[in-house]
Amino acid sequence: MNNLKNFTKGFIKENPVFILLLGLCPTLGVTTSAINGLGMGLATTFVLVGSNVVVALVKKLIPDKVRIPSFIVIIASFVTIIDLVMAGYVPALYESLGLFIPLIVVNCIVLGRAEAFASKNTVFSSLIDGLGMGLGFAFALTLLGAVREILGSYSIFGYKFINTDGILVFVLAPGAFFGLAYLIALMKKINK
Amino acid sequence: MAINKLTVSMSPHDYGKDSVKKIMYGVVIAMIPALLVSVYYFGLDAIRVNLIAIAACVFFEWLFQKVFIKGKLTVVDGSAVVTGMLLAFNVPSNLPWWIIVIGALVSIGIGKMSFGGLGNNPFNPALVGRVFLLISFPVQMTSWPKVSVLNFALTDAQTGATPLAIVKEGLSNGESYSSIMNSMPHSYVDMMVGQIGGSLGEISAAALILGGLYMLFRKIITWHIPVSIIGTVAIFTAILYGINPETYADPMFHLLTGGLMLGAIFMATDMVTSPMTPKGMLVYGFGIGVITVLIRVWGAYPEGVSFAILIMNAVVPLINNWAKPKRFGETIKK
Amino acid sequence: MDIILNTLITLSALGVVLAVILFFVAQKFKVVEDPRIDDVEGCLPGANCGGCGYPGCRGFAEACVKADTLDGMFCPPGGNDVMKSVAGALGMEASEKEPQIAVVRCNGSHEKRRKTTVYDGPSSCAVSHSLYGGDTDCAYGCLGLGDCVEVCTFDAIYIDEESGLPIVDEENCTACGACVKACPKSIIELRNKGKKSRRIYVSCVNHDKGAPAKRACDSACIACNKCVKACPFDAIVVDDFCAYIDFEKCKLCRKCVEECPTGAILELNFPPRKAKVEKEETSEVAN
Amino acid sequence: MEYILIIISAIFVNNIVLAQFLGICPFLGVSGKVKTAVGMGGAVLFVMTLATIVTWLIMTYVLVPFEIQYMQTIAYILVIASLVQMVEIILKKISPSLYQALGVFLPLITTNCAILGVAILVIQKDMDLGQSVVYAVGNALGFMLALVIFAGLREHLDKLPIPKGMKGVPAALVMAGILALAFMGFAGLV
Amino acid sequence: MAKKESTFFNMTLTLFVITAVAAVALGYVYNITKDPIQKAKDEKLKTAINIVVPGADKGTIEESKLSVDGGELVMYKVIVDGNCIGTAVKTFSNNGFGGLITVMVGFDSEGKIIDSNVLEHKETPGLGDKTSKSVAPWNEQFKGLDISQMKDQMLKVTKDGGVVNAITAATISSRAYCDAIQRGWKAYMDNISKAVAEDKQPDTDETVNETETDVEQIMEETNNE
Amino acid sequence: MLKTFPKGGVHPKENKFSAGKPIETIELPKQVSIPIAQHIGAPAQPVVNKGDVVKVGQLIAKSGGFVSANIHSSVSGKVSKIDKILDTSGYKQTCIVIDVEGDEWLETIDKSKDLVANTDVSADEIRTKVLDCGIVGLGGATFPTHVKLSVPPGKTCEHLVINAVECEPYLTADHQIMMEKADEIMVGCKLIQKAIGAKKVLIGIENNKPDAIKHMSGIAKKYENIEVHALKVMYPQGGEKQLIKAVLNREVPSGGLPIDVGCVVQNVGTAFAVYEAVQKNKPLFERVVTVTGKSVAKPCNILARIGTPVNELIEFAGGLPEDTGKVVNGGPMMGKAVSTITVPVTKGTSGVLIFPQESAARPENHNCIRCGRCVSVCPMGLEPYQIKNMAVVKMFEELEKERVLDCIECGSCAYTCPAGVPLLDYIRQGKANLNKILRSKKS
Ligand SMILES: Cc1cc2nc3c(=O)[nH]c(=O)nc-3n(C[C@H](O)[C@H](O)[C@H](O)COP(=O)(O)O)c2cc1C
Ligand SMILES: Cc1cc2nc3c(=O)[nH]c(=O)nc-3n(C[C@H](O)[C@H](O)[C@H](O)COP(=O)(O)O)c2cc1C
Ligand SMILES: Cc1cc2nc3c(=O)[nH]c(=O)nc-3n(C[C@H](O)[C@H](O)[C@H](O)COP(=O)(O)O)c2cc1C
Ligand SMILES: Cc1cc2nc3c(=O)[nH]c(=O)nc-3n(C[C@H](O)[C@H](O)[C@H](O)CO)c2cc1C
Ligand code: SF4
Ligand code: SF4
Ligand code: SF4
Ligand code: SF4
Ligand code: FES
Repeated sequence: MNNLKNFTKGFIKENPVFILLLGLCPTLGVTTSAINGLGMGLATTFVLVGSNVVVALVKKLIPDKVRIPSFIVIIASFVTIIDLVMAGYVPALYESLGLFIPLIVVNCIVLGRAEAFASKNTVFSSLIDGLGMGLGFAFALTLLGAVREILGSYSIFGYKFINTDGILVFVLAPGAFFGLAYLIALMKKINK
Repeated sequence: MAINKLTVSMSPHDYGKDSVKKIMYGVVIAMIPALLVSVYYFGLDAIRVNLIAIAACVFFEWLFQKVFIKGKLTVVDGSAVVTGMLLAFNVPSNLPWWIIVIGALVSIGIGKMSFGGLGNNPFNPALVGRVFLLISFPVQMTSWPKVSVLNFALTDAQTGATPLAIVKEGLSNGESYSSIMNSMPHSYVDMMVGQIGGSLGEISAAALILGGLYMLFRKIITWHIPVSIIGTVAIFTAILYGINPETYADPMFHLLTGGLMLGAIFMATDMVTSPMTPKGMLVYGFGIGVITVLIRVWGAYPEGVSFAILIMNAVVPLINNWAKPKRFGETIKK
Repeated sequence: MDIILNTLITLSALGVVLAVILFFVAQKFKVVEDPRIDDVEGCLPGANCGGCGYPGCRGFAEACVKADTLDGMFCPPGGNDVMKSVAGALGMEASEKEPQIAVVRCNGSHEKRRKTTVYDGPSSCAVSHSLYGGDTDCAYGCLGLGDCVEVCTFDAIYIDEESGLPIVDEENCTACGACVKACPKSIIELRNKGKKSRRIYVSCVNHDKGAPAKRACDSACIACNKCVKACPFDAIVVDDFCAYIDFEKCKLCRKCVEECPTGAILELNFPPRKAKVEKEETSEVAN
Repeated sequence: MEYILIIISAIFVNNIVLAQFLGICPFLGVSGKVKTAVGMGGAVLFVMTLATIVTWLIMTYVLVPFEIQYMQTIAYILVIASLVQMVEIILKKISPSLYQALGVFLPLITTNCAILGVAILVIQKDMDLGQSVVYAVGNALGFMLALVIFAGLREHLDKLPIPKGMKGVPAALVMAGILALAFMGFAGLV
Repeated sequence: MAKKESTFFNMTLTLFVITAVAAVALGYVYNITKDPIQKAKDEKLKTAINIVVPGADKGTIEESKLSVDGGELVMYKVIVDGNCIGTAVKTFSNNGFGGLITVMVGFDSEGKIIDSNVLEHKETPGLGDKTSKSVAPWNEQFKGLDISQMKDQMLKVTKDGGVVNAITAATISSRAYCDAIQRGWKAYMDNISKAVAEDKQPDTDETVNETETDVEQIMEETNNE
Repeated sequence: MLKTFPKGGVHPKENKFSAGKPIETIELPKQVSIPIAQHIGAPAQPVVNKGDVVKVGQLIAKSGGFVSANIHSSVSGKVSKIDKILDTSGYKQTCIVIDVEGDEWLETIDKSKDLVANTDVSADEIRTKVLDCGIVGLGGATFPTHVKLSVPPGKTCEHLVINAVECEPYLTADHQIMMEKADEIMVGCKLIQKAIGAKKVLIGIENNKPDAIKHMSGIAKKYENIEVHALKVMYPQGGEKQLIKAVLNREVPSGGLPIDVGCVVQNVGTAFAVYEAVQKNKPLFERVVTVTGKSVAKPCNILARIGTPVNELIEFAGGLPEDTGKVVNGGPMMGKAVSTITVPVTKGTSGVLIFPQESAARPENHNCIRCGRCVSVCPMGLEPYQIKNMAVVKMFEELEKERVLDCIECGSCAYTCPAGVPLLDYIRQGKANLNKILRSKKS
C-alpha cells in the first residue's frame, strides 16, 4: 500500500517537473520529440533507481560529513554508465540528447531523492521511490515532447500525420517554454 | 422627501474625459491612412487580412475572458481591435487565413490573456504574434506580394523582395551599396508613399507619419518614443554610412524602409509595454534604435524592429525602476 | 586492464586529495555558527534546489532557525516528513491548544439590513471602511466586499450570494487568523471550536443604542440584557450596547438563544429543538 | 576580435538560458527580485570562470594523458562540488561582506547545470584555455543578463492581477518563451 | 548499526573506498562498452559513406585527411574488388545559418557527384535541416552534377546565377551546402591531379597524410581483444 | 508667463456657477448638531451638559490638547442632548445638539460691521485670541490656526502666503469673501503677519478671478508689504506646497512644513476669521459655504452657522434636485461624499456640491493601461499607479520608499486616469497602513 503510494505519487501529485519544478533544463532541452523525452526520462530513471538503491545499501557506512560527496560520486558513476551504454547501443538517441546525459548528474531530483528518501529508507522502498519518481519524470518529458512534436512537426513518435512543416516555434527554444508553461498550468488545475 | 440613494465614493468626484475606449479607437483612426494605402496597393487582400485578424483577435479575447479570467467582459474596450489591426499590418497581404488566426491566437492567448488581459502584458501582443509567425512560418511570412495599384483580385501570385531584403542580399553577396541602389526598383518617393514590397501596413512612411501626428494631436502618444527611435537609427546609420558608404546603407533608406515607422509610431508607443516617464521613454527608444540597426546591419534578418521592440519591452520594468520622476522636495527632513 | 588501473588511481587520488584539501580548508577557515542551523540542515534533503524559495538548503535552515514559526516554510523535495523533523530539531511543536475556528459575528443579511447608500469604489472592505460606515445604516456590520475571503489561503471562507455575508467552511478553516486581521470592522473572531463543533455566539457587533440599531438591522443586538439574565453561567456581558458571550464560560446550554428578541444569538451544529421548530431559521443563515 | 565574438555569441545569440536551456532552475528560482538576481549572477560569474579553468586543466593534464576522458562527468562534478564548497568556506572567513553578497547563492550553484554544462562544452568545442575562460565569462554574463531582465519582469508582474492558474511559474515560463523569441532576432550576429 | 563517525580518517577512507569502487566499476563498464561504441561510430561512418557511394559496404575503404581553409577534409576511397568505385569526401562549410555544416559527398572517378548528404549541422529544424536526406529529398538534385561543366566551375544556387534550386526560405543553408560540396570537389580534383603528378614524381607530398584503414580488419581485431 | 508650479497638475472644468453671488445669510435652523471633532488633532471636550442654556459664541467644548481647538455654540438655546450623530466623516461622532431659541449673542462680541483697522495688539495677544476663538484653517484641512501662528523656536518666518487660489472647481466662497471683505482680510493678514513675524504677505489668486485680483490689488496698496500675485489656473495650486512653489519658487522638503522654507500659508477665509476673532472678539461659529451643482436651482454662497443641517442649506438654494445622485461636502476634487443630507455644517465645510445621478457614478474601470498620465500629472512627482499596485498587494512597508506619505491626496491622478483606476482610494489605504506600521515601529 505504502509502496504503491510511493510509486504513484511521482506521476501527478508530486511530479518532479510539473509540481516540484526540478530538473527543468533537460525537460526543456531535449523534448523536441516524444521519443527524445522518453529516452531522457528513462535514462534519468535508471540513474535514480540505481543511485537510490546503492545509497540505501551503503547509507550506514558513510560518515555524515562526506555524505554529499559520496552520493555525488555514486550518482555520477551511474550517469557515466548510462552515458557509455547509450553511446554504445543507441547512438542515434545518444546524439540527440547530447550534453544533457552527463547533466543528469546535477539534476536536483536525483540528489534530492537520494538524500531525502534513500538515505532514510529500506532498499526496496528506495527502489520503488526512484522508479516512481523517475517514471514520473519520464512521463512529464514524454508528454512535453509529444506536445512539441505534434505542434512543431505535425508528427508523433516520428509518425508524420500532416505532410507539411509544423509550427516551427515549437521545436525551437521558445516553444519549449510555452509548452511547459501551459502544461504546468494545466497540471495545477488537475491537481486541484 | 424621498430621494434617490446617495452614491458614496472617495474623492475625486470629477473625472477627465479620456477613456481607454477613446484612446484605442483613436489609434484605430490613426491607422486608417495606412490602411487606405495598403488597400490601394494590395487590393482587397488588405481588407481580407485585416478583417480576419481583427475578428480573430476580438473572438479570442472574448473567449479567453469568458473561459479563464471570468471578470467582467471588456472586449469592447477596443484594444483587441488595435492588436488585430496591428497584427494585420505586420504580415504580408497574401498570408493564408489560418496562419492569421494562429497569429491572433498567439497574440491574444499567449501575449495578452496569459497575463490577465489589457494592461498586464509585459510584451506587445501584436509583436509576439508577429514574431511567432515569422519564426514558425518563415516561408509564408517572407513572400511579399508585389504592389499593384488598385488591383482587386484576391490573391496575387507575384511576389518580390522588400528593399531591406534586396540590400541585405546584395551586400552579403559583396555588391556595393551604390550599385544595389542603382538597380533598386524603388525611389525614396516610392518608399514614402508606399509603392514598395513589405508587410501590409508598413509600406507608406507618409501615411504612418500622418497617423502619428494625429495621435500626437489627440495626446494619445508623446513624441519621446518615436523621435528617439527614429533619431537613434538615423544617427547610428549615418555614422556607419560615413565610415563606409559602400557597405552600409544610408540613413534615409533605413528610415523609410521596413517596419521602422510602423514600429516607432504605433508599436513601440503601446503604453502598456513602454516606460512611464519621458526619461525612460528616451532610453527605451534609444535601445530599440540600436538593436534595430544591429540586427539590420549584422544580423541574419533583414529587419529587426519587431525583435528590438520585444527585447526592450523586457527591459521596461528595469527602466521604470531607474527612470523615476523627480520627487517634489527631494530631501527628507529628519 | 590499464584503463581500469588508470581510472582507479586518478579517481581515488582525486577523491582523497579533494577530501584532504577540503578538510584542512574547513579546519583552517572555521566559522562558528548556531549549531541548530547544522541540525536543521541535517534534516533537509541537501538538494540545494532552491525550491523552498531560499538560496539553498542552508539558507532555508538559517531561515527556519531565525523564524518564530514554521508557517509558510516548505521544502518541496523533502515534503511533510522533512518539515516535521525540522520542527522536531527546533523544538517547535505546535503548542497544545483548544482547536479554534473563525466566526463571523454579523448576521445582517441583505434582507435584514437595507442598503441606504450606493458604495461606488473598489471591492475592498478596507477602502470602503476608510470612506464611511458602509452602505447600510449599521456602521459596524459586515461590508461584504470580501477582504477576509481574499486573505484566506485555505479557501475556507466565502461570501454567500444571497445574504451577502461571509461563511466559514468548517472543514478547511485552520484558525490561522488571517481573516481576523484583514477585517476592518473586527467582525471575525477566533472562538473555540467547541464539542462536536457546537458554538453559540452573538452574531452582532453593533454598538448603537437599541433603537437606531434596530432601525438599521432587523436582527441587531439591541442591548436589552435579556440574555444576560437568562445565562446561568454569567457568560454574557453587555458592553457599550452590545452583548458578548465568553466562549470559555459558555456551557452551550442554549438558554440565551431563545431569549433574544431579534435573533442575534446564533447556535451552530446543534440538533433541532423538539418543541419550537420555527426558531431554526436563524441558524440557517450562519451555516 | 575572436574573444569579442565568443562573448557576443554567448550573451545574445546563444544565450545560455534562453537558447541552450542550462541553469533553468536558478533562473526560475532566484529571479524574484532584481537585487538577488544581481547577486546570483555575480556568484555564477565567479564560480563558472573558476570551475571552467580548473576542469579544463584537469581534462588536459590528467584525464587526457591517462586516456580516461570518459571519466569527465564524475571528475568534473567532484571538482566543481569541492570547489564551490571551498570557495564558500574561504569566503566566509576572509570576507564576510562578500560572503553575505555572494555566499548565499553558492550552494545553489553546485547543482546548476550551467556550470557543468559550460565546463563540458568548452571541451566539446575544442577550445584552448583562453577561449574557455572567455566563453565561461560570456555565458555567465548571458546568464546574469537573462536573470536580471527576468527579475525585473517578475517584480513588475508580482504586483498585477495575473489569472490564478498562470500565477508564478507558468507566467514566468511564458515570459521566458517570449524573451527567447525576441532573442532569436540576434540570430546571425556572429 | 550506528552511523560511522565523521573523523578525518573515516571520511578520507570512505571517500577513497567509494571512489575506488566507482572507478573499478566504471572501468569495467568502459571496457565492455568500448567496442560497441567504436562499432557504432564505424557503423555510422560506413552508412554515411554508403549513402553517397552505394556499394561501399561491400568494399574496403582508404582514408586520407588534409587540411583546407582552416578545417579538415577526409577522403574515403572506396575500393571494391580492387577497383575504386568512387570516393566519399567529408567536407564542410562554415557559412551555414548555424555555422558549421559537415557534408558527405561522393564523387566518381571523373569528379561527377554520385550523391551527397549532411552529416552534422546546426541549421534550424524545419528550415535548414531540409538539406539532410532523412528530412527532405532536396539534395537529390545534386546527383550526377558535374561541377567542371559549370560557369566558373562553381556550384551555386539559382539566385546567385547557378543551377541549384535553393530550399525556400533557407537560401543560406543551401548556399552553405553548395559551398561545402564545392570545397570537397576542389580538394578531390586537386588530389587526383596530384596523384597523377605523384605517379610521375613520388615522395613529394607534404600536405596529404595518408593512412590506410581497413575497417573490417580493425573491427575484427578489437572484437578479439 | 503667469506663475504656477512647474510639474503636474490638471485643469478640470471650472463650473463656478455661484461666482459673483453675494454672501447670503439664512434663517436660523430649529436645531443644530455641533460635532466636537471638527479639526485635525484631538477632539474638544464638551463643557456643557444636557439641559444647559447657551448663548451664541459661548464655549461649549474645550480644546483637547495643543493641536486641538475650542468649539463654540453657534446659536442660542438649550442643549437637548450630547449624542452620536452621523457627520461628514461618514461615521457617528459625538455632537452637541442644541435646540434654537432666539438669537442671543455673548455680549463680548462686537456685532457691528465697522472695520477695526487698528492692529495695536501684541503677537501673544493675537495667538491667545485665535486660540480662544477656536479658529482653524478654513482652506479645508481645519488645522488649528494658533499652532501655525506659533513659529517653533529656531525657525523664522519670512513670508505669510495667503491662499486665495480656490483651485477647486465649483467653489466660490473664498472668491466672494475677497469681493466683500477685502479690507477685513487685509487687517487679518496684518495680524497674522505680526503673530508670526513675517516680513511680507503674498496673496496668491488664480487668473480665473480677475475681478478679485483687481479688487484685492487695489486695497492691498493701502497696506504695507502686501502683494497680490496672479497665478495661472492649475489644480492643485491651492495645495500649500504648490502655492509656495508658485509664488516663491521654494520647495518644501519632503516630510517638511512650509515653515522649513520660511513660510506660513493661510487661507483668505482664515485671515478673515482671525480678523473677527482679534478685532471683534468673535469666535468661529459661522462660515461661508458655497451650495452649488449642475442642477441646483439657485447656486449661492451662504453664511451658515456651524451645526446647521446641510439639507437646510440645500433648501435655501432651491431644494434638492430630483436627479440628485451624490452630495459632496467640499469641492469635487477633495471633498467628501456624504451618506445623508442631514449631516451638519462644520468648520471645514467650504461647499456643498450636488451631483446629478448621471455624473455621480465613477467612470468604468479597467486594468491600468500604464499610460503614465497619473505620473505626469502628480504634482508631488510620485508614481500613483505603482503605489496603487503595491497597496493592492499589501506591500505597505515598501511604500515608504515610493514616498507615499508625500501624497497630498489632490486626486489629480485619479482624475486623469483614462482607465478609471481608483488610484486615490488605494493610495490612502497605503498611507494609512504605512503610518500604522511606522507608528508601531516607533513604539
Ligand atoms: C529562426 C530562424 C531560423 C532560420 N534558420 C535558417 C536556416 O537554418 N537556414 C537558412 O538558410 N535560413 C534560415 N533562416 C532564414 C534566414 O534568416 C533568411 O531569411 C533566409 O535564409 C533567406 O532565404 P530566402 O532568400 O530563401 O528567403 C531562418 C530564419 C529564422 C527566423
Ligand atoms: C501633524 C501636523 C503638524 C503640523 N505642525 C505644524 C506646525 O508646527 N506649524 C505650522 O505652521 N503648521 C503645521 N501643520 C500644518 C500644515 O503645515 C498644513 O498647513 C496643514 O496640514 C494643512 O495643510 P493642507 O490643507 O495643505 O493639507 C501641521 C500639520 C500636521 C498634520
Ligand atoms: C490639493 C489641495 C488643494 C487645496 N486647495 C486649496 C484652495 O484652493 N484654497 C485654500 O485655501 N486651500 C487649499 N488647500 C489647503 C492648503 O493646502 C492649506 O491647507 C491652506 O491653504 C492652509 O490654510 P488654512 O490653514 O488657513 O486653511 C488645498 C490643499 C490641497 C492638498
Ligand atoms: C499608442 C498605442 C499603441 C498600441 N500599439 C499596440 C501594438 O503595437 N500592439 C498591440 O497588440 N496593441 C497595441 N495597442 C493596444 C493595446 O495597448 C494593447 O492591446 C495592449 O498591449 C494589450 O494589453 C496600442 C495602443 C495604443 C494606445
Ligand atoms: S483566514 Fe484563516 S481563520 Fe480565517 S477562515 Fe481562512 S483559515 Fe479560517
Ligand atoms: S467580515 Fe469583514 S472583511 Fe469579511 S466581508 Fe465582512 S467586513 Fe469585509
Ligand atoms: S499621488 Fe497623491 S499627490 Fe500625486 S496626483 Fe495622486 S493624489 Fe495627487
Ligand atoms: S493614469 Fe491610470 S491607466 Fe494611466 S498609468 Fe496611471 S493608473 Fe495606469
Ligand atoms: S536542471 Fe538545470 S539547473 Fe536544474
